[in-house]
Amino acid sequence: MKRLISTIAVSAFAAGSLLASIAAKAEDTIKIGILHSLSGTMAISETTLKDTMLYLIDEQNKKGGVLGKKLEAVVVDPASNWPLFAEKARELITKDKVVATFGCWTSVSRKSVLPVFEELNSILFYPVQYEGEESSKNIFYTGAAPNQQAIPAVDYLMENEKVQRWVLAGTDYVYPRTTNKILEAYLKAKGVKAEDIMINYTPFGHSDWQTIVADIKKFGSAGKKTAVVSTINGDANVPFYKELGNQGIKATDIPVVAFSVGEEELAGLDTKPLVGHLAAWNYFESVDTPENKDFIAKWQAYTKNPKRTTNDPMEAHVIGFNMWVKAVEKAGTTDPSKVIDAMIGVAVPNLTGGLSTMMPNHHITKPVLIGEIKADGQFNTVWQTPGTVVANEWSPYLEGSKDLIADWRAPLSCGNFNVKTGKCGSKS
Amino acid sequence: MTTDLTDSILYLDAVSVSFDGFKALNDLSFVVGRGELRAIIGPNGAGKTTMMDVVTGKTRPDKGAVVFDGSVDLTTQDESAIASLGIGRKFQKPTVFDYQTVEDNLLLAVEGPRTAFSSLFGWRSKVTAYQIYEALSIIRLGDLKYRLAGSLSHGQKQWLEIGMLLAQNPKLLLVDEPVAGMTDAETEETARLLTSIAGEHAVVVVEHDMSFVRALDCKVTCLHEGTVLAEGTIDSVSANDRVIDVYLGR
Amino acid sequence: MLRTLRIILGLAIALISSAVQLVWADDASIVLTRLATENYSEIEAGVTALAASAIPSAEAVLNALADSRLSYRLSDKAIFFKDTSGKWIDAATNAAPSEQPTGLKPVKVNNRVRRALDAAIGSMTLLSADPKKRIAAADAVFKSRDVNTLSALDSVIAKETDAIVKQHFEEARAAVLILKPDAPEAERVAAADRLGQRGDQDALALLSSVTNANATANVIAAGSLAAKSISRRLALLSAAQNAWYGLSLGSVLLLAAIGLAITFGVMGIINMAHGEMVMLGAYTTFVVQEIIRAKAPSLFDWSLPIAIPLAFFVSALVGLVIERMIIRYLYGRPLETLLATWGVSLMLQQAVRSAFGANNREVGAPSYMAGVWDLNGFQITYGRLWIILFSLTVFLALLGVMRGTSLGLRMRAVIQNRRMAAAMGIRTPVVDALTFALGSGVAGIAGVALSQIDNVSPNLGQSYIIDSFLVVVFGGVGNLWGTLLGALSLGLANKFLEPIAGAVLGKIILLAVIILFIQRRPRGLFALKGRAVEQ
Amino acid sequence: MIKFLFHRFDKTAAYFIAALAVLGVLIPILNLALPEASTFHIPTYLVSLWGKYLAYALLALALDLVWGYCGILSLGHGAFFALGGYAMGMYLMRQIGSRGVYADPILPDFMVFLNWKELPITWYFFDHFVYAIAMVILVPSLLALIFGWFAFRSRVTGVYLSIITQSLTYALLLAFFRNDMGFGGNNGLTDFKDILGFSIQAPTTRAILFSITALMLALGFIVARAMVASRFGQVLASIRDAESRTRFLGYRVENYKLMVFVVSAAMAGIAGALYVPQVGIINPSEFAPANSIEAVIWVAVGGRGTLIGAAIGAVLVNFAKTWLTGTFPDFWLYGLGALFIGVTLFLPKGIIGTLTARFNSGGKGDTA
Repeated sequence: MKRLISTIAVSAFAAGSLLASIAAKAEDTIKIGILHSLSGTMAISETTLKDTMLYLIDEQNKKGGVLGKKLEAVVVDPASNWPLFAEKARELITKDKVVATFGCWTSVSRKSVLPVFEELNSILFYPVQYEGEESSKNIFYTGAAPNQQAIPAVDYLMENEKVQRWVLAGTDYVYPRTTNKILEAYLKAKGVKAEDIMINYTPFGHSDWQTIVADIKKFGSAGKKTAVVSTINGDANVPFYKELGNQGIKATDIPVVAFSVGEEELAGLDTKPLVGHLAAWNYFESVDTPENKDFIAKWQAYTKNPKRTTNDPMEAHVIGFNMWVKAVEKAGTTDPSKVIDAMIGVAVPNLTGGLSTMMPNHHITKPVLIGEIKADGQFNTVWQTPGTVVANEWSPYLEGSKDLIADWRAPLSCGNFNVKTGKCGSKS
Repeated sequence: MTTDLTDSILYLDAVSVSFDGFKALNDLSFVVGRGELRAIIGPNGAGKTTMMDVVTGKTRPDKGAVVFDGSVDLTTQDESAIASLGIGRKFQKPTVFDYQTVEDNLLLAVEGPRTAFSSLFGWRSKVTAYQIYEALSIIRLGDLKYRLAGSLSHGQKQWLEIGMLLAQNPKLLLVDEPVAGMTDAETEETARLLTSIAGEHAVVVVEHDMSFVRALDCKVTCLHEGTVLAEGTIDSVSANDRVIDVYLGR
Repeated sequence: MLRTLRIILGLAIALISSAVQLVWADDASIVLTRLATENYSEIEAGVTALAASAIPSAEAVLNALADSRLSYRLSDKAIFFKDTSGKWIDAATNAAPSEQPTGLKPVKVNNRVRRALDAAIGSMTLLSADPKKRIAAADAVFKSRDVNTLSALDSVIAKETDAIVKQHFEEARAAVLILKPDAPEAERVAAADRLGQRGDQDALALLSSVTNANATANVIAAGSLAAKSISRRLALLSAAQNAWYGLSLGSVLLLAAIGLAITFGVMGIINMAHGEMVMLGAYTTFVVQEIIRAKAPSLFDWSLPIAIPLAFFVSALVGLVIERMIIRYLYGRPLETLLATWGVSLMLQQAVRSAFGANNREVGAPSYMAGVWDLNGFQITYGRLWIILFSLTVFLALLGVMRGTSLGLRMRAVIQNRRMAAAMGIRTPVVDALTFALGSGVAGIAGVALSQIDNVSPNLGQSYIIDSFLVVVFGGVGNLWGTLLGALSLGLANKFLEPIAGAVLGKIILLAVIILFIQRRPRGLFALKGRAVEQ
Repeated sequence: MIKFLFHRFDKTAAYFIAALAVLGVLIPILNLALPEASTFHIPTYLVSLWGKYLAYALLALALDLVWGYCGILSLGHGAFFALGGYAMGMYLMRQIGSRGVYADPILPDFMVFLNWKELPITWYFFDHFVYAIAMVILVPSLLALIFGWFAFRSRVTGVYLSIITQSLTYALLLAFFRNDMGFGGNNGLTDFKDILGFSIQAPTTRAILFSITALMLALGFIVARAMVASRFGQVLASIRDAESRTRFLGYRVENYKLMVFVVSAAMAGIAGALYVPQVGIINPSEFAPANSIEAVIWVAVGGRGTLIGAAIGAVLVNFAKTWLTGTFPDFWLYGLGALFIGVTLFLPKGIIGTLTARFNSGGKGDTA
């Protein structure tokens, strides 16, 4: 039996090394990694993105693939477990030899994989709006930076709803914290008094909103027009909006503008009580452009579900993927180090009828749309930036980052160049 | 109380215990002298086991005092403290450590340091080895010493537990129905054993088996509804009418 | 700025309309065409104008616009709207058009237009026959504080017989006056008192915006006086309100935990799949609603009553299967039930994910659960009220089953002394299975209620499992009353900590307290005593 | 002392240590010495992966010590693991120094963009490796000591204990999520650069970290083994099987429990400290009760009360997880769930436990 035990130990180890040797055999397809949680808490949001990628790759292959080779998707499940993200990223790059990876939703998952992508010099496309304050050589941020979402939304409320009093409500993690810091600074710069700003943080998946909604109501009835800027994270939104509905807060009294509530989230809600509440995104399913109509039609055909919704992060993946294809064709190779250089300046049409360009800071230009929730769970675009907006990856409203810029073109090629000291922050 | 406290090993004074409403002990008072052998009889629910629970610290009395060795108040101590004061107990249902060998069971019981640290490093000494050998020979389980206690017969478990009691070498032994499930021969053997160890140890035996109690030939206390009904020699007690009514039957 | 513009326009239109009554049709088309645009501020102005005009179709048009039944023809900007029966009406003639209109584009609204609409409809329905409508109208005016309605208000107040309606009218009037600089001082002071009597947040809001910029000393004095009394009242209210929140949170905890009080508390199974039973209940509700939406929308308000028995049945059935297949082999090994049921919960979650997809599902609220019941200031949201009542009902029902029925009797028998019960001819395996099924079923019922306040997603169960265990342990295992008390006291404690410490810290403190409490009373609030409980 | 460590050190244990030694030496060699092309070459990611497995194995070992031998089912051991991890993470964070994106010599990045001005006291001295290591051991032990002292003295046992250990880790989870706590909130600590001056990404560093993990696992095993083989272990078993009886023999049960609980917590802390540099991130989700429950399951799968089983169970389950999440991303949860159910139903003694039982009939019985 003692032998048995040691055999178990050894065989397990042997199997492990087997895992490695699989990677050895050569491939004549181009492999794309898909790193989205299919289980655990984040599956709610990320599963759709996996399907989107499969759809895009399928489409591309119909067009004959890239550089005459077919694309092959490698799907893994990091299971909403942040260390697992890093582990899986490493596995994708070293074992499966993927040339680019599309994935992550939460900031923490991105932070977790970032060192891996930098170490192994591969490419990650990150499709979700986030807090900024980052620019990595190996990551392309196709989601919105705060100034591509939050600040225009606030401007809209100030001008059109004459809002003077602000509630900044968010889930207690880095995206809301940073966004709210930026907004606070911005509002104060606009002459809003401190007592007219209420900041509130709640834990993930917070489900009992009675007290907070009541507080908001109270705060809102001080004789000044009040609005809520919500950076509440996915899961907690449903109970939040349900409580708003329950306590009869109508959009005409206290509008709520959200940055992480899209069609997907609304699909889980009875939206009738929410009509008129707002969301700021760079894309709405309801956008009335031929590109979008075409995309939705194909997407629903692909998923064989005529009711399947689309949302902003999906568009981000569409843009990111098309950019990657273009860059690869431009570079004539899928070798990440070449593609990374080729990416900058690549411009592809987005689904809202404009062009999105990959800027030297590895963020893309986007239009900003403000939409009001309609009874059917869609958004009614009530305002839109005339052109596209360039991302401020380093916010000018934050102490630490106001002097930083990112530019990955030679000769600078630095993600956090300090214009004051004239040094590239991390290699000082 | 007529008996002088200093020469009593155990002294219960007006002890009462009630479990939600039901009075298990009701102003129970009695004294056990040093080295005395005492049998306790009484019908079910008379409070025999509860009395033992109180003495060993398993149950806290609602009122009353329990004095050990003439000075120590047991009601303020917990089980392990009381045990290390020198009170050993054998349970009604034999409880030994089923997943350990007979020898190890005894080893656990042998008197000596009980602290976690000492147990980490100290192992068995010549002395303990001898004590174990002694105990094994008394309870006649020498040739089974490597068997798992769980695999012993009911009677053997009784013996083993008695052995553990001896190994503890306490000043006072509380023995709850020792001969249940023993053959007549074993029963006599047990009676002999208990009488022999009485003297250097005080022994309190709870038993239903009257012939066994008779064999012990010692002072008998009959409990009923949590108080002492009668006390004296076996003959006087079993002659007592009330005892006959509530317990022995006519 | 906009407001004044609106006033001017309104007056202008009013003049025209009153002057030229005969040719209102052409004039109507002028006003109406203003709605035929994409520009919201245009539409907004149009709405006000329409309200001020005497066009017969005006009210109908505005209502149509409010619930987006209004469209315009791109060719000639003619306005059409669907009436409630769904057929097209030409707004200009207020009659069905000769031929079906084509090339229509819906008129969109945004919040500003909605506000204008509320105000307009409000000012138009002040004379409505239905007192409810009149009250609604009054409240609309209270919000909009549209000065133009003042004369209308005066006349209706004079006419109004219904005391409550009258009160609303007067409050509306007060709201208009209090901020009307050119109103006579006496009236404004009176208005301040009126609002003081109304005494709610909105009134306070109005009063607090009375400043020397727009009022005389006396008015300000009256205003601040009224404001003070209101805020005193509100302070009291908030405490009561808090208690209410605590109660409703407690009822949610009770619902989540009550099934566990059976499977864990009574049977001693560490049932990690309990949360998933709740989830199944929620999904059953979803399915029921889907079917109703598709087949019989009229029955929607019945969806929950229909869902409750079904949810019970589904979860109970799943519970039964689990018990028969797994748990029955694990009795007397509680810690191993933990592992097995954990595995079960993983599989159930994944199963639901595969079946319904990973993202949240919509479960709508029936009409009777929406809205607030305002006991002058003390607000009771119907949804929560129902949940509290529901949880108590479930609790009592369960208690009844345990105490009253023969099943309950046998359950208790088996739990207290399995061997004895078996000896007395009780088929213990059957009883075990039924007990577990009962616990699971109750969890399913809880899911129906929770679907009303939380995500219906595969993770629903996970978010309640820990709290549920805490409630049961805190209350005292094996004691239903303990669970009730535990749930309610935790709910209240949580809600009274939240304002002080904040949501997160409050919860942490509570957990610490519970840990310490269990040190003090290792067997929870209601502990069984005596020789019966050993090990 | 040595004598104490190797008392009753039987063949099985020897084999296990040997296997560990082989792993600890072989894997780094296959990784470093052999060229990429070679079929026997082990890529660096597998080295870290196996490093993670062994760290988990140490956690499982710690858990088995309290559960398998003393019947304390802790559903909060993840907390000790995570605390150890955080202590190490804080050291690694301080090592980044001015190489953070904001190039702040003292403050970690997350403090800079939350506009913190100076370092919280909790972070003092963490730039010293020795201090950090001390904390790795002290913090979990201290928590265990305080918690255990309360719990065991007031005789909280069985399920009740499990539940409150669970709430303990849950409370810590919530606490560490709060950004105000100053431990990086939900993002936790990441983007580590180097440890004791060696780049944390370098294959050699990873290989060495792996070997150290193997070594620590071996040491942990020897210590645990010695404890359970001593008279102390015998008393533990007695407590597990008949707690009150043990009391009546005069043993201070609470002290025994406390001692083993603290030792176990320290081991878990060390495991966490080894885990963090190899996975490159520590964040509050390590406190999630689910993680602790999973650890319990590793032990159950391997066989509780066998030490070796716990370690092997941890490796097997995690290996299966890695493999399944990669191969069947949509169905792996079924597999995992089925595994847990299957083990409890058909291998109540776990894999190793069953094997042992097969060989010397009637070995350790269930202790649940």
